[in-house]
Amino acid sequence: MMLFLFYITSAVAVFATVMMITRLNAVHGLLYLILSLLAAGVLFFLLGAHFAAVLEVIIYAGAIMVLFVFVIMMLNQGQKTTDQERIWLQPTIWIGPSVLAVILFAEMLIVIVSGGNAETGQIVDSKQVAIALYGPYLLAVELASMLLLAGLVGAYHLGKPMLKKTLGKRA
Amino acid sequence: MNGIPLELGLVLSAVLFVLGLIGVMVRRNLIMILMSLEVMLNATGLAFIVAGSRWGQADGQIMFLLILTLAAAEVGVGLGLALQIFHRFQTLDADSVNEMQG
Amino acid sequence: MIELLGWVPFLPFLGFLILAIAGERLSRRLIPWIGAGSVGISALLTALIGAQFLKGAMPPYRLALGSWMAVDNLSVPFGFYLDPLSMTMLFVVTGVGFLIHVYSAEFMESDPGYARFFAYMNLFVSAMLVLVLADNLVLLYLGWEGVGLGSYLLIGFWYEDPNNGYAARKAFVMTRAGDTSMAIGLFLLFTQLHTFDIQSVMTQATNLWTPGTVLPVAAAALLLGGAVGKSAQLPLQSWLPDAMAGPTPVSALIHAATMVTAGVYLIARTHALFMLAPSVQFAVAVIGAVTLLMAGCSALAQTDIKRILAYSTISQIGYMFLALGVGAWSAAIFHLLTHAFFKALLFLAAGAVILCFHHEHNIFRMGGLRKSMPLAFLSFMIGSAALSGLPFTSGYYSKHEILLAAFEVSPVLWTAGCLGALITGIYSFRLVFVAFFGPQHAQVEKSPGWRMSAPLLLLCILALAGAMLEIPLASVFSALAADENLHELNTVSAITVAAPFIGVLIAGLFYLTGAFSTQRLESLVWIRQIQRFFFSGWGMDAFYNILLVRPFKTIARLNKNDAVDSIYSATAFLSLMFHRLFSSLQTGQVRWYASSMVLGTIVIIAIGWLS
Amino acid sequence: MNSNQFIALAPILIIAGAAVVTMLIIAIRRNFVLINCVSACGILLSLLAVGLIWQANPVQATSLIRVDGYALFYTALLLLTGLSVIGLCYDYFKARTGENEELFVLLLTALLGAVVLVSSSHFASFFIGLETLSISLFVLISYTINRQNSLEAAIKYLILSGVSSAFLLFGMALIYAQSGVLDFNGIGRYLMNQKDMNALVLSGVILIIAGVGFKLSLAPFHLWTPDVYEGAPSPITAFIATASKGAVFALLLRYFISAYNYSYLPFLTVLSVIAVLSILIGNLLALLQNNVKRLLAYSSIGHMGYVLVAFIAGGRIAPALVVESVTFYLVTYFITTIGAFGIISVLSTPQIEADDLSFYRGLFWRQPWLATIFTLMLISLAGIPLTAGFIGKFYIFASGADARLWGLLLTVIVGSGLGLYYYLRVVVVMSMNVEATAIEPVEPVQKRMSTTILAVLTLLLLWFGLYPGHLIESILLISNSLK
Amino acid sequence: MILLALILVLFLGGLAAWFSERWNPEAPRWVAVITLSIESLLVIVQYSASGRIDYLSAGMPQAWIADFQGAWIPRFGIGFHLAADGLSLLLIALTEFLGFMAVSSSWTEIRERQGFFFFNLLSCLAGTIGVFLALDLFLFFFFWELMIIPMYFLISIWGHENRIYAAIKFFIFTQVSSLLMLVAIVALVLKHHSNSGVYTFDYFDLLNTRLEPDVALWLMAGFFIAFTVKLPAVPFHTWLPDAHTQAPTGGSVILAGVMLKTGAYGLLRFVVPLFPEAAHEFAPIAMMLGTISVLYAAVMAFAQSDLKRLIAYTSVSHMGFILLGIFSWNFLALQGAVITMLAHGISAAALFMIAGALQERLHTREMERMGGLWSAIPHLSAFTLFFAMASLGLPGLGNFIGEFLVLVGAFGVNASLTVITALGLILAPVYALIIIQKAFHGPTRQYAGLRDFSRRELASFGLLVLIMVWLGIRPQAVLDISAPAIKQDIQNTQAMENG
Repeated sequence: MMLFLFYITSAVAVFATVMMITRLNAVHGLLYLILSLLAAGVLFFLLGAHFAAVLEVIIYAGAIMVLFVFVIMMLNQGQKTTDQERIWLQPTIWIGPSVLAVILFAEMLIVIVSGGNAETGQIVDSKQVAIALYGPYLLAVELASMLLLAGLVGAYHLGKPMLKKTLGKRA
Repeated sequence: MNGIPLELGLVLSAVLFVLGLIGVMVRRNLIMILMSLEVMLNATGLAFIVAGSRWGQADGQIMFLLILTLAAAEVGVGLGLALQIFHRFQTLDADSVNEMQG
Repeated sequence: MIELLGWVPFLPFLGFLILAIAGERLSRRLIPWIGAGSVGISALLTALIGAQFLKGAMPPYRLALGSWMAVDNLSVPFGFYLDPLSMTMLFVVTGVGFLIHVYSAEFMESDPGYARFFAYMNLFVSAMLVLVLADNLVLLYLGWEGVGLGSYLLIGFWYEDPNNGYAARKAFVMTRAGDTSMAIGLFLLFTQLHTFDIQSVMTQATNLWTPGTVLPVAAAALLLGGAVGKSAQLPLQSWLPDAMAGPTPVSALIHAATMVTAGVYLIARTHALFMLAPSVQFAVAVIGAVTLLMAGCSALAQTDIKRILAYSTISQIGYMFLALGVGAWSAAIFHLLTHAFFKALLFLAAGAVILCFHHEHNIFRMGGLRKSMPLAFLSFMIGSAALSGLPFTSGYYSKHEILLAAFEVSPVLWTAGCLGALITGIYSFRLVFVAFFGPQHAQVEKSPGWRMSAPLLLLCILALAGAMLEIPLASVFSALAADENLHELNTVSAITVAAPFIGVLIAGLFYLTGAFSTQRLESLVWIRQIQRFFFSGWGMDAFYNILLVRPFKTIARLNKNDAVDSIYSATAFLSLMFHRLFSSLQTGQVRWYASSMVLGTIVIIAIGWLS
Repeated sequence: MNSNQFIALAPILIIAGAAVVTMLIIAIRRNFVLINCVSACGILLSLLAVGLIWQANPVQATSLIRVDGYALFYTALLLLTGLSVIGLCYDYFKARTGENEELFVLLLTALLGAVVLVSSSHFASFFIGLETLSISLFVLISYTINRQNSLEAAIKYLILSGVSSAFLLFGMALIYAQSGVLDFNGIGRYLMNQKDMNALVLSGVILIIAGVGFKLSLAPFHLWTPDVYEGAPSPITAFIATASKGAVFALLLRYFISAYNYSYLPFLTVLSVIAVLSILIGNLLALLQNNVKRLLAYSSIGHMGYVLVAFIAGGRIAPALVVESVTFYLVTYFITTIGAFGIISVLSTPQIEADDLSFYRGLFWRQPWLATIFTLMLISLAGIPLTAGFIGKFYIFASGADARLWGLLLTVIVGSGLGLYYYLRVVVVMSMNVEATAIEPVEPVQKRMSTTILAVLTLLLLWFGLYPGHLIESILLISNSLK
Repeated sequence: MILLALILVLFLGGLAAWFSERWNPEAPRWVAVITLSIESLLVIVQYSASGRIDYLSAGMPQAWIADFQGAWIPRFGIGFHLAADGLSLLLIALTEFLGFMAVSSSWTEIRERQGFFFFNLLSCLAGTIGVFLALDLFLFFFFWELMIIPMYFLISIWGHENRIYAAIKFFIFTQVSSLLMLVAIVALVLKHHSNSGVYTFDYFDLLNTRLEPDVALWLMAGFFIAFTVKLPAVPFHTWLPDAHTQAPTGGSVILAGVMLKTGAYGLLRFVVPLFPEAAHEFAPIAMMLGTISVLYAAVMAFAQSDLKRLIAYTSVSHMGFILLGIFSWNFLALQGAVITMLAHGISAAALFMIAGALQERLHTREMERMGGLWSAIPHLSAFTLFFAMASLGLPGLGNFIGEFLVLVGAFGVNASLTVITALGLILAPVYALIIIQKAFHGPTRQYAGLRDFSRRELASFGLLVLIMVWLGIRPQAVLDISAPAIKQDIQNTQAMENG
């Protein structure tokens, strides 16, 4: 049963991701990305990582994607960008990267398959995670906060002069 | 034990990872590139979750958490940069942001 | 007196130093006094030493002047060795040298490089004396190279004409080729015998080596190489005719009387070695015989007065080699002595003619000088007679001795010698008849002064009576004195005496009386070709040009920019190519950068797997 | 968490605190000089803490952080680097418009990331430290947002860094999936008990190498380097070239030694290939480069290749010599790189970045001291005696020869030969004659801070070059602290 | 202490010269002269004190005259060990003397940035003297590298039209080759370490390192390449014509006169003593390289039209003799090599000074554009003739002694190669006389503002001539100084090969 669910969800995730990277319209892509992330959330749940599944949905699919939405909206140029994307995404342009990616994937596949058999699915509940988080990983949490601080300050700095300078003028 | 083999989970994350990679390599729109990056990071998160699930340890989830943090910060900064670039270069085309070369 | 031997070479050197440093700033009156004076005092000293030396029992005298270098078992002193052989040479060098210096004092008077000339001459004399006196082979080599330098400097004395410089270089390089062979011989001797002292080398070689084995043959052959180079014998003879580019006194001193005989001296000096290598000694004889014929023929075809004399010099040294080759050591030295007198005389007389006759070298533009230049005529008559070996001249005695000795060894050699004598007669009197008889083409500008005349006269006397000078060389070549007891063979002797007369007769018939016409002869194609062949010195120059000079120059020119460097240039070029290649990968496009990372990852995973 | 651990963590905590405090002060009062002082004081305090616990025993603060001599030495090195960069930033940014105070917060967070990196003994701290550093760097690179190059550099760095992080993480995940542990010692134990080579771990480590290779700008992951170096403000370039790379390298070494990775020969093969490529490509790319910053970027690729040679030697020789060699080389590399970019930063004005080679024409005769310092730095990079760079190169040769890596050493020699060419090109340009009128120097801005730092760096350079005994002794103290 | 002073005085003098420029633009050259005078005083003191044993620390072998030991980098057993024996003393004296010549020839030639010029000149000399004195391999390498930096500046700043190419080429050649040597040094030390457990770079300790034959061969190759590049021998010589041609006269003098000798010195001091068996095995190849150098460079010299280039190739040719001599490794040949070093130092320096003087006067080095100079500048011409003769190995002058001894010595070892090398004696006049022919002979031409030697130049050249003649007539004085050192070297290697 679980395995069946896993296959279905995986298929959704892969499909959504493929769609996402091929969309001409950024918003469409974003929606597929959210779908992919949600599928990932389900997978997490299936794998017994309930806490992570929740975070995936709330933070990843929720908060972070909203940022994208904002930016896409701010820069929205409508049909123009879609046309542009159509030109950019000539079929031939896919060949090289895909070949590379397929080779890399093949390598990973060999590695993973040769790794031997093991089962997953032990449930690690939020409590366990919390204990680890505030026990051995305390410093990591603190550091993560510093990471976010850096990101915050950075985003602030990058965001602010935009308002001051006149738009549309190349320096 | 719910019967999902480790390999399958890892292969799935590898697939997602590679798809994200294709996105980074193919897309010219900076926003799309950033989104593809997210896919890659998410794929690695999945890998950690799968591994953690195998060992029944919280470490996998914690690594996922940290990745999440990174993703958030990176998106924040990345989008900020994308905005700046759009205003300087009047485009989000990654290929035309290539004044420096050689 | 004999203790002062060291001063003999040193005085000319002192003269050289003074003249070289003070140069043309000296008053022109003083210059010849220093130049000729130093040699004069040397000559005087030599005479005194000679008197003392010849009076006694003539034990070899050694003078040690200190050490030159001493490394390990190699020790080379500055040491002089005086025995009858070197004594003879001393007489020639200082005596004839002095006369020529005096002659030059007038001959070169109007030249701007007056002091330079005397400096070079003094340097040469000094080096020649060192060569002659050296008691070891390295010091001999010093003198040997020193005379080469002197010769180079003097041939190129009139440096404004590039041809002179070319001739000078040719002389230096060709003799250097011989010198190198000699140097290798020195190395061989030292490596085998551990000494450079000439006398020790000879005794040791005699004691240690079996005659005819490889070592003595190699050593003798290598030394012969040196001798051949310096003495302008086959195959290194072609520099000498060109060396006539120098002022005439130089030709007289260096390229007739002294330096070119150094090879003869060397072989005589190391005769013990050659006796250990009979094959080489025979080669000496053959070289001498061939050279004397060849040079004689060449002389027949020349028109330049000095070149005729140059070829005759080569030919006469051929006689000396012939003598050495047949073991007639004393005869060789005797001929060296007489040759020095009459050849110097001829050259100086030629110089007088040239100087007084519009600097003209071509004998066919002269003619009838008999009357206008009686002294020169006299000199030429005596000189040519001696050169041809007409009886009662000095040349007669020496040449006669050689030819008889040659007959002892091989009649073929003797035949060659006689033929040579005949040719000598022809070309020397051809010169005399053409230049001094017949109609006079132009007026003589001036007549030589006393400084030129006196040496000429003195040399006339010596050329006639030089044979009277008794050289007691027996003690030097004691080991073989027995061989020189020549039997008088009447027929042979007669032919030997007759040969030059026939030559003179032929010359007279062609050039004096006109009984035979040269024009008729020349109308024959093959004669003309032969004449051209002879004129070019048997094509040796062309031969060397094609075989050595031109390939060398071509290689040098082609490789001017150093082929080896192209290895490095190629490396640099390759680096730059790679630079361009990699630079072109730096496109500035982020997607390509990402792809390259993926590519790199793929590759390193593969490498990790494969290894 | 006991007090012992707290004390051991003091340097890290102080830096983190300093970042927060600086940010708070900015919120209260924007004053460039003040912020400068505060951040510098923070670093100094942290240094002081390092000095106090220098002699203490190694402390394992949770499984994430291990504070030992090795960590402390590199912490001190990074802090000093940070201090110099702050000094350079002071002069570089004081004349520029815009709010420049956040720069120091970001510098401190970057420094924090780097310091965590060098003391981390766990993938989590490895990753988080690396990302703290990277996130800060994205912004630092783009800090001069009115320069297009800055933005371009930052976005390139961000995207590629993201990709590399993904590789890194995927590698970690593979290792974790196989071994079930995330701390280095645990992995080491796991590997020691494994009989055969493990494909998953092998690939995982290689992916980590790929990820780290990007940060170290090793070929073939080097393509970003010149663009980022060129685009970033010079003092920040100095920081990227030194602190970021040095910290990552220190971490990699710690990882390889602690996690018993040297026993996997394929890694050494992979690393050897990378080293050869880095040395050759880096040096070849620099040959005709006319932009000094790009030139130094390419040269840094080569230099990382050189250190990698000493690193690889660890497969054959005792780790102590490897640590010693790598550390010495990195110290000299830090000094020279900061010095070189310091020169560029001193010469730069708000209007123009002094990175074109033509800018250096005749510098010898215009500003002899700066030119001399630059020459010394370049000579040191080229590894010529009199300077510390030579001793560093000597160390590479020593460890390489000890491990009998003749092929790699030959590559080092070839690389040095190529390197000489472009270093000398710069020197040549500086010693060229120029017409006095050709370049009318802009009114020179007083840059006392930077010049002082440059002078100190030069003295250090000569000191370590002529009398390296002291430095070697202090490195010897730490060379055995890795287990 | 004097040994240390020998290096320091020059370096400090260089600094003083640099700074004195601010005070007076003419001052540096006087400072240089004063420095060199002090230096020569030191050399004389050292030489006259060489009989006294108390300059020597305990344990030094006999042939050594003085030494100085200090700690440096104890971690690897690197010490600051300077020591002098007859050989180094001779070369130092040569360096010192040519220093004067270099200053003299730069007197009017260098007009710009004199301070920095003389700083570089003097520090280059300091480095060279360091090379001749250092007996710690690390220290040796240190100085070895150090001396090329100032030389690089001398060429690249004050050189002629193509100076940058030449300077960089010079630097890269020497640097790359010396890195090979560094690898060899390090490997040797490590080998010694693994044998004995002690890190040491000291020459005397390393002398007795036991090595497997193939290892020894490789290590020797590292040293050998570094030294033959510097020497230089074919095929590593191509940097030299460029460097010499482009260098200012003073630089050429130092380069040709002294720096090339460091290569020879290294071969003599390090390669053979450290790896006697390997060197013995390798000798035929090395000697062959020497032979090829002699002949090839002679042909190359003949082909040149640029006077300095020609002289540069003659240097390569002469250095071939040294290579031949050193690898013959017998007393005669080694002594010959030593004399050749000194004599070539003098003759090449003099020829370069002449080329420099001509360039200063005519602004060209092309011999095609000269000709007939003899009448215009007889003194200069006569000196050229003299040194051309010295260069072609005229007996009575120094070069002859050297070449002669080398060939005599080599003949016993390898007769056939020696005979081939001797052909160089034929080629020598070919190239040496071409100078005279092209530049000085020929019809007199008018040259504007051409002046003959000044008094300063006359004095310099007079001195050079005197020394050349002295070397040629009384080489014994020099031979005696170097003899103990060489004898000891030979004994050592023989002892090692036997034991």
